[in-house]
Amino acid sequence: MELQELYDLMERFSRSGLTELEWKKEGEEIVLRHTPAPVVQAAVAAPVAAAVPAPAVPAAAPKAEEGDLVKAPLVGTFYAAPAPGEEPFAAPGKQVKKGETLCLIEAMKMMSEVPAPADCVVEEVLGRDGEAVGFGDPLFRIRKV
Amino acid sequence: MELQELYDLMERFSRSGLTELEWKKEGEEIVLRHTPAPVVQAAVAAPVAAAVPAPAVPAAAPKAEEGDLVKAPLVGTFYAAPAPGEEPFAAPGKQVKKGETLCLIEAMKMMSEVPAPADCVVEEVLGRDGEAVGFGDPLFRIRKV
Amino acid sequence: MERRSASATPCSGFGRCKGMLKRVLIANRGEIALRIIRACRELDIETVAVYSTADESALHAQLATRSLCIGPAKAADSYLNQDALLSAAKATGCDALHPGYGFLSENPDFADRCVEAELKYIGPSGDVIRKMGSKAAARTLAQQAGVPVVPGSDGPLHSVEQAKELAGQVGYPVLLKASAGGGGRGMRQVDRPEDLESAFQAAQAEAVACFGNGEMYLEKLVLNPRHIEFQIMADTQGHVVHLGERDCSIQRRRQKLVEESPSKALTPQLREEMGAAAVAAAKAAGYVGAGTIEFVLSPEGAFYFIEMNTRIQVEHPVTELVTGIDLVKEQLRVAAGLPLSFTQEDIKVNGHAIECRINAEDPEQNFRPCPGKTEFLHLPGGPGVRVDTALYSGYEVSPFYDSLVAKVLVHAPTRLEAIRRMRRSLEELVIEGYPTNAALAHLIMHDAEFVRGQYDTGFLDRNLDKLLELARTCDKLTASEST
Amino acid sequence: MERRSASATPCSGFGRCKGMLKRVLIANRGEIALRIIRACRELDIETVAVYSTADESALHAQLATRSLCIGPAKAADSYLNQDALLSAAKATGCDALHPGYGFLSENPDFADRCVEAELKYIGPSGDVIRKMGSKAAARTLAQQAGVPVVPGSDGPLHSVEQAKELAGQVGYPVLLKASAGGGGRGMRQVDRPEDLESAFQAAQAEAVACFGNGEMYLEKLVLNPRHIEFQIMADTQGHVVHLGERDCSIQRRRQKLVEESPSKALTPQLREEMGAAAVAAAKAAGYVGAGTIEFVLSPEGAFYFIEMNTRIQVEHPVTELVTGIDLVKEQLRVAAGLPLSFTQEDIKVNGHAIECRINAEDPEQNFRPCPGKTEFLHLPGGPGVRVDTALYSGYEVSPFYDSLVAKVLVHAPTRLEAIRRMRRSLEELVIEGYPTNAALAHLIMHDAEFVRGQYDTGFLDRNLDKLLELARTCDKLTASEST
Repeated sequence: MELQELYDLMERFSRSGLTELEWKKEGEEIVLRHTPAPVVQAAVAAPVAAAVPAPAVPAAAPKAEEGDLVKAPLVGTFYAAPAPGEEPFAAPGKQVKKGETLCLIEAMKMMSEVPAPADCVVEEVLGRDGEAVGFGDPLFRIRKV
Repeated sequence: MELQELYDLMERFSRSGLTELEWKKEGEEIVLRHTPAPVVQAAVAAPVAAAVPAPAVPAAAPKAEEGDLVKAPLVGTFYAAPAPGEEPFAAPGKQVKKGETLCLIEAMKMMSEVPAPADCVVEEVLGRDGEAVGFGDPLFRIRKV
Repeated sequence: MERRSASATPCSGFGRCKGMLKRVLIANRGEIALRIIRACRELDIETVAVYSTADESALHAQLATRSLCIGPAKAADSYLNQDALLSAAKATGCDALHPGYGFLSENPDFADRCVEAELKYIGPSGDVIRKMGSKAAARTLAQQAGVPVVPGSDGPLHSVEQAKELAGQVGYPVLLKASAGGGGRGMRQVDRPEDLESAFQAAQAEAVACFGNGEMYLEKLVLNPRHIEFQIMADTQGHVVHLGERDCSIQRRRQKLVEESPSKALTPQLREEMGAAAVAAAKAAGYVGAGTIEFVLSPEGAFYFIEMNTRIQVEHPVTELVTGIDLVKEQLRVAAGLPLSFTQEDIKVNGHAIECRINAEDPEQNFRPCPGKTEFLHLPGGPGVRVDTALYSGYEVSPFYDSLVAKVLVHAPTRLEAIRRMRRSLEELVIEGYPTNAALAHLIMHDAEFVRGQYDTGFLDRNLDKLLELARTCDKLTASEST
Repeated sequence: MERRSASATPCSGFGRCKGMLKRVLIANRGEIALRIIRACRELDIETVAVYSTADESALHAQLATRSLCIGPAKAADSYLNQDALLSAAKATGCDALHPGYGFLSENPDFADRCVEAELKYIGPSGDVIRKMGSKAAARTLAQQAGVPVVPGSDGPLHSVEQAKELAGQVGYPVLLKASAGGGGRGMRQVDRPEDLESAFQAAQAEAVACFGNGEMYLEKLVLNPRHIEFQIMADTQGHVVHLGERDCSIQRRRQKLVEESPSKALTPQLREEMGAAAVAAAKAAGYVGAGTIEFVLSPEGAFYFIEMNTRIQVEHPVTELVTGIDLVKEQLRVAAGLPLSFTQEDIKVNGHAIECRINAEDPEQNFRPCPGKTEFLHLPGGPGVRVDTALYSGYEVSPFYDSLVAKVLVHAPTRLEAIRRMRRSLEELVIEGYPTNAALAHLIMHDAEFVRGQYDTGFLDRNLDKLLELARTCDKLTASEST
């Protein structure tokens, strides 16, 4: 969940007249409470993380606001251009239309096109040409227009 | 989450009328509370602490308020009476004067007298006759008079 | 000193051995992924770990040379996603793939696809996996190699009538088994002729539902048997060596809980016979890599081939402790085309080893899996103790995968010393945050039958209620002591 | 199978062996207290742990059958307080006392007092400790037993003049040593005759200040020596057995950092000679229990007796790993009057073992001890790894005692495999909350001299700056990678 979504949720929650809301999804956890009443801190499962052993942490690629990132829909090799030596599909600054190809991901000798999710300007290319990307790795930072 | 984002969240939280908010995501953790404790407990890395392995915890004898306890000045064997079969020095309810003997502790075949630290009434005998006491173990609960 | 140095890997202190693999994709998670990473590191082989979105903070993803997310939490979308695994291996330039156990480790098509993708598959060929994966085919193969099999159908059953006739010949009780079955599914015990038909139909329906294959066969049920398995290692040069047995008779609903080696039930002569049979079966299959030949052993000392597991087993460290052989390193050597670093004569069983599997499950609630956050972790240490686990303080045990969280192993000169060492190891073990079966394992280590070594596969079913009652009593005593 | 079972303890699975100790007071703390508790538990001997007020939450106090506070944090008032220890032992009904290492473990008067208090002292008699505690007396005893000693004074020096004359005879450089010295205190190297007088006076003054004893002696300094020690076990029946050597040459200011067995410097013949010499010295001393004979070994292969340590050593697990013998269990057996469970012929050295001592200290600040809270702990595991530690996640390392926090040990078939295993173990080790020397140990495992096994006691002094510089470079690389 992104901050903007959280703000919306808070607002709706305030208006709803509910006194408590807990939401857990894929490692994320949100608890909202209204009255000071029963301070049930049960939900707190978790100071995860922090204390995770150090060696070779899976290179957490730069994380930014969700809405602005295009992420890899599958694991494979990232290609910025249609063929070696050609122009990249989407250099920084380029304006692209929704559905236009941003890059290719090769998996099982098949090329998958990754389309722009909306009309947008490419702000940053995060994938590295010819290198492996994991499922969900950020590939581009974009700004919707 | 960046500080600026946290500030925004705090502001919205204040305005929202909510009394509690918990948000966990990818190792980050935020707790906001309104009335009882207006503490921003951001990014708690919470060292595990407390959770000490369980087996055979050193029988922590009942701990009470420090001023009311007479503790063992040395390690040894606790004797409540001057000799087997005799009356104990200090049974519950007994009033004793400062310096009067409360019990004996045998160490290195020597008997050490443990004196009352003040004029007091013996409320509870915590040492067990003929058994080992450790340094600092509580022997008596007393009430000063 | 420095035993086996002559025949072992010709390595300098720096860099990889000549001819060794360069980069291995580990198509698994949890403690076995860690186990493989450890072997690779010690051979200077690079590792690529894969993880699902639920395993982002898992230890295997952190200890590998490199790690890559391959999909969402559901195993079908990640650890069972063949395309994702192969793409990840190719994109990162791996030259080999280790399947671990479970997941795709006994999937012959996946093994074939690895080879097609020019990845060395660390295990036998798809053909061998396929052959041994069919219980009927494996049985035939064993028979042809002169290895005794349980009296029963020599191929798939054509009809219930055939089953009835055969059952009459071998004598009741009999066992109906699905050819593709496993973990007790598609299997029924039949004690009387009049129960056979309904049992057949139920088992077959289950097999179709679970495995999409209703092929059934029948065998005589060996009463009060031991589950004895032999560890096999085979190389591409045709050498096949067995590394002694493991007694895996302490099971709950066919899930192993305690394994040990050597078995109290085997005489030296029986060990030699069974070992030779295991080697013969593996040779007949054209086996390559680490594998396990499973036998049932009757109280009278008759043994019968049951099946072959064509992968590394959960309990492989039991064998590593008594033989001093690193089985995963050998797997890597064999996959690289190198010969085994030992011969049958080099294998000496030293002392005694026991493994207890620690699962995040609640014995009081019918062993319901209990995922949760590891609030506190303290592992046993000191002499003769080995722990294989992917846990760490703060680690969240995921509800998506297996409930095995740690393997506690001990090694000592004698069986009794090993039992005592296991007791104290389990007493040192602290896992807070969810229930485990550790207390049950601890009580088994105190059970008179177990201590005498006189148990069979029915041990746990017979004694479970008694043991759980004991556990409750211990809990109460501890609780009252600490107040 | 079940090696040594015939000669080993005649135990059933339940209860204590016949004739074994019943309840042992452990007059120590930290990992060695835990080590002793583990051995006792496995022999069904009850344990009484003692702890200072600073150690209330220490692991040894929690894992013992019973534990008792014996005094305030300062060691002099608790772990060195003989009255408190003996009172605790008597009050809890112990029949024996284990001194561990350090603290009172080599105090002959304390050993005598234990016996007077009718406690079996787990170690040699006060007389033997006294004899071996005087370096001059030990030297004389070794000479009489035909064990070579470093050329030098055959008794305490009477004067500086005598020292000068002797130094001229054996040749410079020479070493001046306090008879009661230890840990490098009361010791001076003298390279030239003109430095002798001032060095003598300084060393003597130091010895008087530290040990209350100014008795001095002199010996030839062996250049570039190895520090080789032999493990001895002796019982009350007169059996004396050696369990091979440990090479402890990786030292910083005479503090051992890495130990291994077997030593690369010993040929089988030299090993036999030195082992026989060690046994002869122990026999001459009338030794009982676990002890260590220390030698220096010159690059030419000449060895000289240096001293005997009359207690269990920090690095004893190195020997346990290669011999499979549990030394602490043997100590308990011997103290109970039982014979050793093995003979010299039973001792086989299998493979190779290495220990790295992990200290809470900052190598960048001249190895200043750094107590603190263990914010996060992750210990290495898997095959061939043993960790002896009293740490747990959340444990506060006390400033009052030793900075040793963990001993990481590995065992593998060959030395190179052991080195690689140690590397990966140190890579898995995570201790957060204070600096440690783990990175330094890791770099030593990559050093070419160390990997070749060509090092002497000067290794670390010569290479420390280079290694620390490497550590800083590694840190920088890691930091830049993670951004």
